[in-house]
This record gives sequence, C-alpha cells and structure tokens, in this order.
Amino acid sequence: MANVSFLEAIRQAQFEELSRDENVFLMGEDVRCNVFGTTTGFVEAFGKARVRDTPISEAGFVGAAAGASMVGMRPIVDLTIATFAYPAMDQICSIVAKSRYLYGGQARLPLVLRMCMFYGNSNAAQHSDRPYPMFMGMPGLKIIVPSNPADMKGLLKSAIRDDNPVMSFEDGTLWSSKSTVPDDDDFLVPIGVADVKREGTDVSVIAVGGSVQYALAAAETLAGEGVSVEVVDPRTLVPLDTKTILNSVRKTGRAITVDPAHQSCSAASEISATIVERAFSHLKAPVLRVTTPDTHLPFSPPIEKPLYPSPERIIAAVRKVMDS
Amino acid sequence: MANVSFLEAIRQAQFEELSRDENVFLMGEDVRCNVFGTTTGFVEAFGKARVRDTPISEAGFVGAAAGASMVGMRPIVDLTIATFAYPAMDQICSIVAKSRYLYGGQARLPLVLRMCMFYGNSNAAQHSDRPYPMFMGMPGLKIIVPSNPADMKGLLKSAIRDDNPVMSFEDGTLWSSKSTVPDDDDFLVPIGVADVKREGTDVSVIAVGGSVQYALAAAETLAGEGVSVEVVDPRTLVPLDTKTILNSVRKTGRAITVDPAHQSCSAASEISATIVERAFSHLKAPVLRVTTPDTHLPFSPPIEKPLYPSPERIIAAVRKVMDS
Amino acid sequence: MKKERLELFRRMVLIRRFESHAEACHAKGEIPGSLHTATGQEAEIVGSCMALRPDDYMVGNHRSHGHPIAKGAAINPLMAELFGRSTGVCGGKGGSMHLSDFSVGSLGETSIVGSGVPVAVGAALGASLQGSDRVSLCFFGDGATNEGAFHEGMNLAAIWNLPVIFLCENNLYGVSTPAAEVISVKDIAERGAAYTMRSEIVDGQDVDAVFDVVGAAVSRARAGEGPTLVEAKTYRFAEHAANMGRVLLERGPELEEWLKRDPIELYRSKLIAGGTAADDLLAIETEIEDEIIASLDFARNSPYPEQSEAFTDVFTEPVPIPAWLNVVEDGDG
Amino acid sequence: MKKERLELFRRMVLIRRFESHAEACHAKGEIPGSLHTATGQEAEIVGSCMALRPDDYMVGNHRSHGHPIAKGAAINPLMAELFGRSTGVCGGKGGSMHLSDFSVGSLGETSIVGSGVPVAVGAALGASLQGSDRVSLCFFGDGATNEGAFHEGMNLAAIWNLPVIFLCENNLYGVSTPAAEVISVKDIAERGAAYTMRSEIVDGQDVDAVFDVVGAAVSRARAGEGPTLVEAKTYRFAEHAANMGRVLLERGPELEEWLKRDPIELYRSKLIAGGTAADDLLAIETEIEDEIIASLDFARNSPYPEQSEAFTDVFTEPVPIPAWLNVVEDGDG
Ligand SMILES: Cc1ncc(C[n+]2csc(CCOP(=O)(O)OP(=O)(O)O)c2C)c(N)n1
Ligand SMILES: Cc1ncc(C[n+]2csc(CCOP(=O)(O)OP(=O)(O)O)c2C)c(N)n1
Ligand SMILES: [Mg+2]
Ligand SMILES: [Mg+2]
Repeated sequence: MANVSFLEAIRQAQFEELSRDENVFLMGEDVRCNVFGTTTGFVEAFGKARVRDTPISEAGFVGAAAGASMVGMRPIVDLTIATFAYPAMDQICSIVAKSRYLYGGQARLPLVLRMCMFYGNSNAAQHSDRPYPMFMGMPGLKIIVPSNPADMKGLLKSAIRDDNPVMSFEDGTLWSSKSTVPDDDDFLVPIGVADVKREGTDVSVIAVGGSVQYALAAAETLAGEGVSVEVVDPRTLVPLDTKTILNSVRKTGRAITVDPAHQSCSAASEISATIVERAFSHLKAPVLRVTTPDTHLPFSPPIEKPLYPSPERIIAAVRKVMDS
Repeated sequence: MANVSFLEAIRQAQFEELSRDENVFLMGEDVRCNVFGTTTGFVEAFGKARVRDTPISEAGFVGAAAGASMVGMRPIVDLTIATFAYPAMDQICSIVAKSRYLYGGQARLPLVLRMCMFYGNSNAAQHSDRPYPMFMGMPGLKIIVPSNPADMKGLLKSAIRDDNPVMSFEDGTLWSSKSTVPDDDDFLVPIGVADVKREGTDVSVIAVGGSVQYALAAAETLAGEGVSVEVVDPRTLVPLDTKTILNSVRKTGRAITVDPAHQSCSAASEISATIVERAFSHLKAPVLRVTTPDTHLPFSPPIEKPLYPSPERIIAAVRKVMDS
Repeated sequence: MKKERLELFRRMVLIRRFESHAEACHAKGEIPGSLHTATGQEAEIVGSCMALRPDDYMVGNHRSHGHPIAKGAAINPLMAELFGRSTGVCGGKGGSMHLSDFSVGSLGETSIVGSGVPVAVGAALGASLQGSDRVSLCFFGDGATNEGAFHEGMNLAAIWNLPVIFLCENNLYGVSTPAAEVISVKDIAERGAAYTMRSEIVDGQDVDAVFDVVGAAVSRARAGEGPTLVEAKTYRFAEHAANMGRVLLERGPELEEWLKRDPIELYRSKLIAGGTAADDLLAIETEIEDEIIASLDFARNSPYPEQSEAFTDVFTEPVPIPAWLNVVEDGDG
Repeated sequence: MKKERLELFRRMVLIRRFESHAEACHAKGEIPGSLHTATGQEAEIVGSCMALRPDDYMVGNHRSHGHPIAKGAAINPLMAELFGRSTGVCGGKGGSMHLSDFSVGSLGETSIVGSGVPVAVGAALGASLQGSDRVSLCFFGDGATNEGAFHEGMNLAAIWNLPVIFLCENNLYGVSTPAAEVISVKDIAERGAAYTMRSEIVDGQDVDAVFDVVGAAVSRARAGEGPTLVEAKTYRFAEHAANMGRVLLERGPELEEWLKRDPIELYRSKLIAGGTAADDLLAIETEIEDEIIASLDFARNSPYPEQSEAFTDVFTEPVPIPAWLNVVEDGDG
C-alpha cells in the first residue's frame, strides 16, 4: 500500500496493464510528452508504437481505436479533456456503442476512452463540461467516475481488462488528492458495484465523482450536529448499482443526490427518479438534488466557483430533508 | 382551420416563415428534392440559394448555419434523421450552444436545427435514436418536441422567430397523424409553455412527443374504468414548464412520466426527479416511468416494437399507482 | 485464371440476383426497413473484394449487400438477416444496411455515412501492431468524402503508413445530390493529394480493371508501402433506396448510357469473346438462382428472434430485461 | 503607405507587449486559467487582419489575443477580460482563449481546435446571401488542419465559391507534436488541392508579405472569385501555454534560428532601412507601453461580474437563478 495521487493512480493502472498485456496500447494527442504526468516513462518502457501520439483528429483516432479493438487490440484512448469527445461523438455513439449490437454479437470492442473533466478552474464554457449523463442514455457504453486514487486505479484496470467499451471520466478536482492504493498488480475494483463510503442512518447522500469528497466533508460536519449521513458512491454509472443505492435509501428513508453535472438529465436526476420509482414507500422526505445549475461555466473565478456542489450546499440539503 | 398532417404542418411553418422574412433560409442534405414532403414547391418559390442542398458534412453545415446566424441570417437546418446530429455534435455543443455565453452576449444565434426521430420501423440501432435528453443537459439550446400537427406548426414558427438556437425533434411516429391547424400566418405556440392535453383528477401522465398520443388513448380507456387521467404535454423540454407539471401533480397526487427515449437520464427521469423534489408532500404513490429500456433498437420488427411506450404500458402504470 | 474469372462473374451475378429477389420481397412487405441496392456497381465491389485474401479486413456502408457476398459470405444468413430472422448474420438485429459477416473479415457495414473510414484504418493499425500482413479495405460513396471522418481517417492512414485501400464507389450521386455539385474536385482521386496518398481512378464497370488496380494496391499495402485511394467510377441503376421514387431524379439519357455499361453484361461479352461458352455462364446463373431461392426458403422458414434477444449484445454480458416484457424477471433492485 | 507601415509595426508591438504583460500577470496569479501567447507570430496575424476592411468578419482560436488586437479592438476590454472582470470584452465569461470583439467583426475565438472553420464559412455564406461584399478571415493552426471540421468547411467554401480566407498559422507544432509527424503533406497549402482551392505559402515572419498575399486573396474573394487557403510559415517562441514547461520539448537550435527571425525586429530593420527614424519606432513603443500599463490599471480596478451574470447570455432571455445562490429568488414552481 502506498499513498499515491489520483494522477499517479492513472499512471500505475496504465503502466501495469501495458506491461501485462501486449495488446494494450495507448493513443491520444501529446500522450508521449506526458502533459499531466500519467505517462511518465512510457515511451521508454513500451516504445512509440504503443504510446502513440495522434493528430488532432478525435473522430479519426476514436474510430481507429474501435477498429483496432475489433481485430483483437485493447486500446486506451486519452481524449484529454471531456469536451474533446464531442468531435468524436458519432464514432462513440454510432460505432463504439452500437457495433456489437448491430452485428448481433459478432464484434467485440475492448477499448477505454479516458477523459478528464476540468472544471472550477477558469477554463470557461468550452473546456468545463462533465458530460457523462449524455452517454448514460446511450446503451453499450460502460461508464466509470472514480472518486479517489484507489478507485481510479482499480476501476481503470478493470476497464482495460473489460471486453466492452468503457468511458473513464476523470474528475480534475481530484487530481492532486491522495489515498492509499494497493501495490498488487491485480488490484481491481469491479465495474458495476457501488461503494458505501461512509455508513449512516438518517440520510443517504448519493454522490458522483468529485462530489464524493464534499459529501464526506458534509457528513463529518453533520455528524457533529448529530445527523448520521450515509455516503454512497456509485463509482460506475453504467451499469448503475441501483441495489446498493436503494438499500441505503430504504434504510435511511431520505436521499440527496449530488452530481457536478448540469442538473437537467444528470446522473443525479436519474438516481432520484429511480429512488422515487422504487423506494417511494420508504421515503420520509423529498429527494433533493445538489448539482450545477443549467447555465454555462463562466471564466471569471468568483462567479464560476459557487456554481458547483460544495459541502455547504450538501449540508443545507441534508438539513432541509431532516426538517421536512 | 384545415385538417393537416404533421409533415404538412412542417411544410407550412417553413413556407410561411421563408415568405415572411428574407433572412430565413433552409439548408440540409437533399432538401430540394423534398424526400419527406416538407419542401413541396420551395425551390420554385424561394430559389436555390435559400433552399440549399448541402454535402454530407453535418459539422460543416451546422457550423455554417451558426456563422450565418451570427451575421444576421436565420437558418433552418434540416438534419433529416436525429442520429446525423452526432457528427455535428461539437458544432452544436461548442459553437451553437455556447457562443452567446462565451462572448458575453455579443453573439446572437437565431437558428433552428430540425431532425426527425425515426423509430419503430426497423431502421436499426444507427437510425432510431431519440437523443433530446443529451441536449437537455447542454445549456443554450431550446428544445421542442411537438406531439401533433398544430403544435408542430406553431412551435416551429416560434422557433424560427426565436433569437436563440432551437432544436426541433420531430417524432416520426406522428408523421401521418392529422389535426386541425389554424390558417393564420401568425399562429404561434409559445416555447416554454406546457399544454394540458386532457384534464383529469386522479393521475397526471406527463408524456413527451410521440407518446402523448398513447397517453391520450390510455386516458380514454381508463376513463371507462372510472380513473380520471390528466395528460400533460411539456411540448418544450428546454425551457421546461415545471410550473404546469407541478400544478398538475399537486392536484392529482400521482404521476407517470412517459418518454420514448432510453430510460437512463431521459426527459422522463428529469421530470420524475423534479416532481419528487418539489411536489413530494403531494405524492400519494411512486412516480413511475414508461420509457424505452436501455438497450439498442433491433431491426427485427417483432422484437423492436414492444420496446417503446404504448397505451398498454401506460395503463398498467396508472393502475399500479392507483393501487398503491 | 479462368476459374478466377468465372468466380468474378459468379459473384457479380450472385449480388444482382440476391438484390433483385430482395427488392421483390421488400415490395411485398416481407422485408422491413429500407433497402439500398448496388445494381450497376457489382464490378467495383467484386473486383475489390476478390483482390483480398479471405483473412483481410473489410468495412462497408449502408449499401451493404454486395460487400459480404463479394467477400465470400454464405448467402442464407444474409437473406435471413434481411427478413429479420434469428438465423440472420446479425441475428436479425442489423437488417439491410448492416449485412456484415465477421467470419469473412468484415468489421461492419455502417449506415452512418463516412463512419466506417476510421474503423477500417483502425483495423489496419491493429494488423500492423500485431505484425500481421493483413490489409484493410474500406468501401464508401462519393458523398462520404465530404465527411470529416473520411479526412481524418485518410490522414491517419497516411502518416502511419497503414495497409488500407480506400475504395470510393463514386456512383455520381448521394441520394438526389449530384457529386459534381457538392464535391469541389473533378475526380475524387484528387483528394489523395491532401495526404500525399497514392490514388488511382478505375473504370468501376470493368471488373478486371478493378481487380488489377485494387490488387496492386493490396500488394503495396502488404509490402508496407502504405495506403491507396482508389476511385471507381460507377453508377447505381436503381433509386437511392427502394420506394424512394420521389428522389429518383429525372436522370434522363445519363441512365440510358450507363445501362449500356452493365458490368455483368460487359463481362459476359468479354468472357465469351475470350472463349468461355455462353452456356457455362448460363449454368452459373441457373445455379445462383437456385441458391437464392433456397435462401429465401431458409429465411422465410427461420424464426424471428426471441424478445430476450433485444437485450443481448449490448455488452458481452446481458443487460437487465424489464419485468413488463414478461420475458424473465428483472432481478435488479 | 508610410502610415500603413507604421500601423503594421504598431499593431505587432501592441500584441507583443500586451502578451508580455499578460504573461507576467499570469505568473503572479492575477490572471486565472490558461494563457497561450502568439509571440513570434505577430506578423502573420497583423498582416492578415490589416488586409481586411473593418467590417469584414474574422474567426480565431485559443491563441486568441493577437487576432482582435490586429483587427483594431480596444485594449482595455481585452485586458479586463483576461482578468475576468465585468468590463472585459466578454463580460469576464470568456477569458484568455476567447478574446473576441464583435464590434471589430470578430465572430468568436473558439478554443475547440478546428471548430471555427465552419463558422467563418457560414459568415461568408451570410454575407453572400445578403449581397454584401464582406469577406471572412479564419485563423487556425497547423494542428487544426487534421480536424474533420476543417475539411468540411473548406469543401463548403469551395463548392459555394464563398469569400473566405483560410489562414493557417503553421507554427510547426500542436502542443508538443511536430506538424511533420501528424500531417501527411509537406506544405499545408497542398491541402487546397483536395478542394480545387487556390492556395499560397507565405513567410509568416514578413508582415508585408503576409499583407500582400492576404490582400490579394481578399480582393479576389470580394470580387466573387472564391476562397483562398494561405499557409503562413511561422513559429511560436514560447511554450504552448504559460506554465506548461513539461511540454516545451527540447526544440534545440531550431528555436535559436527562428528567434533570429523575430517579425518585429525584422520589420524594424526594414522600416529603418526604408528611411523611418528609429526614434519614431521607439516613440510608438513607448506609447504602447503606456497604453498597456493603463489597460492593466483599468483591468485591476474593474469589478468582477455579479453572480447573477453567470445566468445571463445563455439565451437572449435570462435563465432562472437557483435560490441557494441567494441572488434573487428562483420564481419558478
Ligand atoms: C452522417 C449521415 N448523414 C446522412 C445520412 C443519410 N444518407 C444515407 S445514404 C446517403 C447518401 C450517401 O451517398 P454516397 O456516400 O455517395 O453513397 P451511395 O448511397 O451513393 O452509395 C445519405 C445522405 C447518413 N446515413 N449518415
Ligand atoms: C478538439 C480539440 N482537441 C484538442 C484540444 C487541445 N488543444 C488545445 S490547443 C492544441 C494544439 C493546437 O495546435 P494548432 O492548431 O497547431 O495551434 P497552435 O496551438 O499551434 O497555435 C490542442 C491539441 C482542443 N482544444 N480541441
Ligand atoms: Mg454515391
Ligand atoms: Mg501549431
């Protein structure tokens, strides 16, 4: 067990899987030069064929990864920032997500599309998206949204070994966070299994990605006030572990969903809808959402930062459902 | 008032607005040859410059429409089938949705992106999407989903006159449906206003696009059983008229959301989440969703057709909430 | 060589007859969805595919029937697919626009215009990373060359020197739109210049010419000499898709001219002139007709997929089936 | 002509000094976000923009500072934008990658690589539909020419014969990636061939040369003779963006060579050789320094936007502000 950062967890996961399986290779813009520190030493270890810089052609190289995966390779595509997935949208939806189904199971597409969500740092509207909800409505794509270095490493390794396309949304607000991560080369976190990050009895806070840290902070504060918060981290949004979420809500009778995405059609909305549909009789209070409002993200720091979920907003929501 | 089809309503709306305002023009693949019947007589009336066939370059011509709109034109872009929006995704998200905001209001983008949703007819997974939920989480795009010819005409005319980007999702299952439509050249249906398509007291069924017809059919059947169903048609998903929806649910105490989109992160999920968040104390029963399950759409008719919302599924859901 | 020539003939006729019967079944309502035939284009399809090894890769598009037939796929599963049956090559999930048979090296017949280009490039990348000498053939129309995906794929293949043959089926139209109105070069082959990619123009009605040009491109690709763009000049004799009468523009004498260059009749004459007995060709045609009739029986007698099949192949693991479908219980939650 | 030449010089220096101060403020933490400077590229920027009329259109990219300055924008709102202030040209919503001043004909500086190309084409389409003789200038980097949007936009401009000048700022790299490794042609100008589009190569360090080449393209475009692709060979002297030390690859002697071709120093020499007094140039530089210092004061003394401003300009109408922001009540529901 070592204490490592989120970015280092990504590096380790990639390094170990590239070492383990020669069909794994990495491609993306400027991956060799190691902009964020997730490919330190890769060119030396694996060579330029397997650590492949691409042109700025997202549709081209995502599609190429799909084609390579169909013939037995296991590409990891680094799209850098999540909005750069938009130019590749058709390849993601029409090819990556649908090929296996369309051809009745003849195709297998073991590939990973990695992208970081850079927000809260004055990157302005074109670089600040958290677009995983768009892909939750597109069957055929598994989606991981790790909230700490250990989950990041374990889920990414599972993603690379998965025989299906997996999108990895890596929350930039977690980049420098650290946690202990097993050294074991076969340390895997299963895709499709939520994690109760803190147990509690009064309110279930179901939080996604970078907002898990705020849910935990809020829970700590609220514990001091005698409110017992259970924090559930879905970890993967597709498949979504509704069982763990619903069990928690059936126990506590109250739920808050927290998600850095825009509110409309967010993962928070999906989870809230699932809760009211399937745990209604257990609910003692409305299910509130703590999300980013439906506006774009402005460059100017003082008006950008308050828009995202925060411990304060989670605390306010918890108090509200405790009072109702 | 004339009895016209959904496609004829589209033709009329476009024809009238092209006639009214010389800045309005139409572009898209094969628009001149009038594949679906929405441009009968257009080339003769408006010429080839304003009825413009494009190459198969969705990103190119959506972006070109954006640029033209910024210099004072009012383009209507016919993307034909909704999945063809994916190759244009970056232009839609990064340019169309964000330009006004990014530049602090300096830009104005009055353009309409029309696309039809072709499903239920063995078009297979690459041609059957109902992707409006993807765009509901992208601020800056108004979204209309008309459910009958009159709404289609009135909303499309409003969209063309709107100073903002509007996406028009036209449900192919409604193409041949007919209703009376005012002849008035200034007949407009306002964007952002839901319509109570049928009043009732026991259950609110909030239905989207092509599923409104099924909700109305279900309501009729249920009336025979003594169950009074209120059918609410949001008509526009952005802005969403939550007031009308919530008023209905506060009155009936029960809600079903119906949406032909895939369930995860659907408009149905968003509406359910809004209801449980803001009308919880009025709810007597779980809010159930009637949607398309999270699988792709297969070509083979007998296994495709049962996947979508139907009167039977809505009736079953209503009975369930009446019993609980 | 004689055998090979007869096989070229045979595959062209097989496509023609397959599609002709399919059109009739579509008109009768037996085949659902849309149907895009390649009638008139058989030479460029067969000439290209026959220049490949069986284990080479191939990617096609919405006009999908000819590609797998030319690559040697079994007919029954293709026909059953058109009928939406469980015995179809895609289990009834794909239909007419997606007749992709992976057992003959196909990696998809994708109906989003241009979307197959990067996939074909990726297959070539995979082959090259694996040290195999397989090549990748990509079919696309004239209209597809205006898509960004085409451009990006071409550039990738060029910079990575990948074994790809980009086969442009220039049939002069995309739906109703003349290529000349929407493509800014006279010959699509000129687009190779933007990538320093070797390009060739070939008479798409002459199956031998296509076979030779593509064959040379395949040899180069296999030898590590990189990709080629091949523009086959051809023509579709029918509408863009069955029942799209409205968009069958008045093509006037142009259609008449092209009908004179029916690739099958041209090749028949050539073979006969070269000494093949006309009866040998007729025998092939009779045999094919029987094969197609048998495939229709096969398709019609095959069952539709089970409802649960709608939920397989989303992932390698099944996804939950909702309880209301009364198939199996949704165990979840 | 003399005045025009001094103006070319002035605008280049203005960009240089603006960015130099901005870098210092960024290093101090006064300017948030990322910062991409165009130091070394001033000649191609200024030469191009000065060849336009004030009412002509322009679209740029993430390396955005130079474009509006060259097109004649006021400096204060640009600097205030970098500081995220409400007096910024975008009200503090855009920042460094988006210094777009619509009052000088700009239609966006868009930071998604390649995304501005179709927009510039659309502006030209609008102008042509309106019967105006405005032209549209589009700046993009070498890296952007690998994006599908570039290809689609070029083709549209070509088939519709639109008045667009595609100005490729070929600074030899996209972030760390050498153009030569990812672009399959020697000169990007060759990509014009795929669209039968006239193309030119120009020394991007020579402001007069750029002015002349772009000026000729503008004249043609205005005369209805269609688009031109201009490749300006240039170099960025700094890292891809401030604080990206890790990706400033060892560029070795190449950087030294290019530094000798600093466009401002080249032009200074040329002007002096042509009879301009060195002191006149120094006077211009002093004046500019004062102007920049004043803009820094303006920026620093400007307020940040109000929280409610985060909710304007999504649409022409405001969107609801959630109650928890304690700005105004969310009246909705
Ligand atoms: C991205 C996309 N846009 C539009 C369509 C609709 N469409 C289907 S086939 C076709 C024409 C294709 O023309 P071409 O590439 O020349 O192939 P052809 O049909 O002539 O064989 C169009 C526009 C589509 N399937 N995908
Ligand atoms: C679609 C997209 N992909 C990737 C990026 C990240 N990115 C920002 S600038 C840049 C390099 C651009 O290179 P070039 O077009 O040559 O412009 P330069 O920065 O050299 O001026 C990249 C890859 C982006 N902004 N947009
Ligand atoms: Mg064609
Ligand atoms: Mg560059």
